[in-house]
Amino acid sequence: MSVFMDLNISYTTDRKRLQAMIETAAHLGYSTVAINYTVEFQQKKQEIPRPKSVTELFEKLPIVQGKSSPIKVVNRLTVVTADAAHFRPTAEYKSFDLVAVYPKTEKLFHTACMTFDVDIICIATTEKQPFHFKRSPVNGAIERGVFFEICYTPAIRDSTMRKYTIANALCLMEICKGKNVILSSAAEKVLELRGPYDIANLGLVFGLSEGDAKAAVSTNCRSVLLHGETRTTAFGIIHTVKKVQPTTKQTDEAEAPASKKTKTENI
Amino acid sequence: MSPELERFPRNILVCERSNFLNEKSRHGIHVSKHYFNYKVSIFIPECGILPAGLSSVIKSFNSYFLVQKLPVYKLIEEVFLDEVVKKGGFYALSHKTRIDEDNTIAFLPSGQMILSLDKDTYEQLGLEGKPSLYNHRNARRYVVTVDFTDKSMTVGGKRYQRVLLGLKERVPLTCDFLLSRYSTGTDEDGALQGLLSQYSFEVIRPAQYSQTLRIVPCPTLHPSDLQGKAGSCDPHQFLEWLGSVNMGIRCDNSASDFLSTYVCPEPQDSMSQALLYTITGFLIPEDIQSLLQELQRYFDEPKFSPWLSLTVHGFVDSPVSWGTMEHGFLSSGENFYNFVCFKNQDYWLHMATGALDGCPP
Amino acid sequence: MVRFKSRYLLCELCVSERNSLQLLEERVIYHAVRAAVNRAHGDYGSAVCNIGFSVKYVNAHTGVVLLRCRKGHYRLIWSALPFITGIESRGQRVQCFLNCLHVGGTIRTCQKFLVRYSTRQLHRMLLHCTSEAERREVRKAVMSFSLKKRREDGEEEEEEEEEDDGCGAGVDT
Amino acid sequence: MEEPATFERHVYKNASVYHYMKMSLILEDESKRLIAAEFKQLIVSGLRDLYGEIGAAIPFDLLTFDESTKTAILRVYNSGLVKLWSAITLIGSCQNELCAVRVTQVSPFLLALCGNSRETELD
Repeated sequence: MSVFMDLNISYTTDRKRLQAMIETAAHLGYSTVAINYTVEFQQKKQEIPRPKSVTELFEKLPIVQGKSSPIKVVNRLTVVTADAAHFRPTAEYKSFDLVAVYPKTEKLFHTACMTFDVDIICIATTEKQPFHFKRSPVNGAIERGVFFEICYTPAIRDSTMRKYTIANALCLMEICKGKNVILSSAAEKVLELRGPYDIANLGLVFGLSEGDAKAAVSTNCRSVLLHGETRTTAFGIIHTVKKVQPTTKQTDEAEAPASKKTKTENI
Repeated sequence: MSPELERFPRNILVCERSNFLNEKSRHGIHVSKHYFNYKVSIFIPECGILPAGLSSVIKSFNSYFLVQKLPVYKLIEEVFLDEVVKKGGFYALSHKTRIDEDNTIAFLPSGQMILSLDKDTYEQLGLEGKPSLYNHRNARRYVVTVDFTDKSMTVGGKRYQRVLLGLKERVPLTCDFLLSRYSTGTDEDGALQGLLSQYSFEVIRPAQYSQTLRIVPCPTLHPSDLQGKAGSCDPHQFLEWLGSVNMGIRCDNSASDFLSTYVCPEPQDSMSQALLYTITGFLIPEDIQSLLQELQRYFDEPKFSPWLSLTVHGFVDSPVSWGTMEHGFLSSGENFYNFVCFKNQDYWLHMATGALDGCPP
Repeated sequence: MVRFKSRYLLCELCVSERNSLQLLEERVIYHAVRAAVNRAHGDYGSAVCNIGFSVKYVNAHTGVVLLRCRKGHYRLIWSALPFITGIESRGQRVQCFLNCLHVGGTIRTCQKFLVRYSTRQLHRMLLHCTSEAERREVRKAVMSFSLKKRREDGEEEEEEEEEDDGCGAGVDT
Repeated sequence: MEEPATFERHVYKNASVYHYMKMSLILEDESKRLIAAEFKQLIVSGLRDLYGEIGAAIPFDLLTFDESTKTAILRVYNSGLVKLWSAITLIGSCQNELCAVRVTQVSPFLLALCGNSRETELD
């Protein structure tokens, strides 16, 4: 078991709100959160935001409830896409600690599972999954160490979305058998966040077993972070051993040249 | 309907009944083996103020230390190990670490060190341990037990060096600690004070809180009827009632009430008043032991109440419950015991632990 | 490829007015069951109904309905069926209730049960017949499919004639 | 006077028929007051939304509700625990206002709820 994480806190330009959300997450006992930037491609032209550095947001990070260490904040990019051409792992992707993709079509879901260099594949929660999950891509993703994400905030907001969330989650669980699933909030407001034990229990409703549900807010999230790290460190071939200190931000930047070399291999 | 949504975590309750005067009675062992105690609460029916005897025992409870950012290896360095840890009566528990998330460290008075580690730390540390009971699919947590009183663990020996080196250089674990030492009277705390002086620490007295309850309905207890088969309430009902008293839960409900249908178990009496006295802190078993002894003497003089109760809660994040038995959290992490002492020196002992823990001894 | 285990609920739609059975359609039954599950089991029930739930077969003459759902969920759906009190079809509301006859793992076992059940029903009807003509009718019906059964030995295509095509189609899927 | 007891030991496994939950309600408008019956109604409607009428019929007791801190202790049969808990998690609004119910502890023993070392600071 590892520390609890919420790998999806929606980015908002409202700095106060973002701060409040991270403070609440720390209060609820999450040791790591990811600020999520979503890009949706309507036109071909895409613009990927630069992630805000955490130091801009907080001078001093809030302390996690019941612990003596401050919360760790990472950045994450979610690419919502209906066309494989929209997913282009450019240098801009590298400035994020985590990259997620939300495939809108079955074909894209397949490619995302099998080839895309991502850490997380999002499962629809605001609409009925427009396709059935197939065993081969799901197993492919599990083998590659890519995780499926189910967000619970839509289920809090609205009854219809709640039905979709549960149905889509149950569908996924039938195929993946509870492996490689993470549960996160996708919260936009403070009151949409829930505590880790509550979410572990909610996982049972999504068809996870008790152990898998707890792993979905802890251990699995850690694997996602590690997967994200290997992505930025050239597929894990080059791996810098860091002393366990919350100063990862700087080391990541120092590694940037190493990852640039391998950029071309991504395609 | 949907069986997967009707499951619930396991719970275990062990009940014992014996007499304090019985030579074979194990109450002493149970108390002394429950190392890390967070809260003690005494419930005395028909009593208004704490008797002087009890109050002086509580006053003599050991203070404890809260040390910040203490490297674990400091506790196993040669001098400290010989002077303090191996001498016995030394308790240490990492503070602000959660048993289901972080590395948790405990030093038992028996000279053992328990490390409950996540997989990464375990692998880096390279000490032999066993997978935790609270694992799922793949082992993510390991428990390492190092017995410093073992012959092969002599200071300077190969195995000792390995442990020291591991904690000093490979994985320099550092965390806040709660420390306490049972002082035997002689001043031998030199080593402990020496260590503490290097770090920021505070000495804390156990906090006390007293409350007098008025007109409490209470279940009638018969010392011989532990299981509640002869008409009195069963152990769970009793513990539930005790909890309700502790938390000021009303039990004047009826079965048709909207809010709550909780009622005091039958057959019941009513007591005009009752004393609820709680002590919180990092309480060592020796102190609880003497408190229990004092409670036994309570009935030396004639009293109105036929029984009294003592509840001891362990730290939910302690890596052990009784002895070296592993303890975990899952969703609640309870580990507590409760004595009901009767006039004739009979007692009931209820012991409960967390969902995946072993059965209490 | 591991297939998902299903459960089939064989139900009988009971109405006061036999003619109203003609209004039955798969879509109508589907929505009635969905609505009942939603009411009885809320959003969770609805979500469960989204997965692998379908109306496999409806017989507008006999009122026989065959529902399919995932093995793990059949109790949930089954428990909602008693709460169906009426069905809305073509602007008309039909008072009815669903009587679950059999729960099977395959369509085949449901069919076998249906045959036995129908035979029993006909025998019962025989006792209630008033005129000789009626009695003859029923006897003929009983004979017809029990004979057929002996002849085709295990090939469950019998029941009252209408049953055949419908159930046969069900097996293919 | 009864005879001194001879040793007796029993192990109860899953004999507690209830689970107890401690929780607090967080409202957007912190000054807003709520009475116990309203709080229970909020949870019942949460159950009805997620688990329908059968869910709304899950029996549970609101043992305490502190109106000033909006903290409550609930008692529920073991079989209803997961459903009640998940319904509480998904409660998102209370009287047309955003809210969250945060569960702080769940235990099969009511007594354990008053001795949670995670809750209080020692220093």
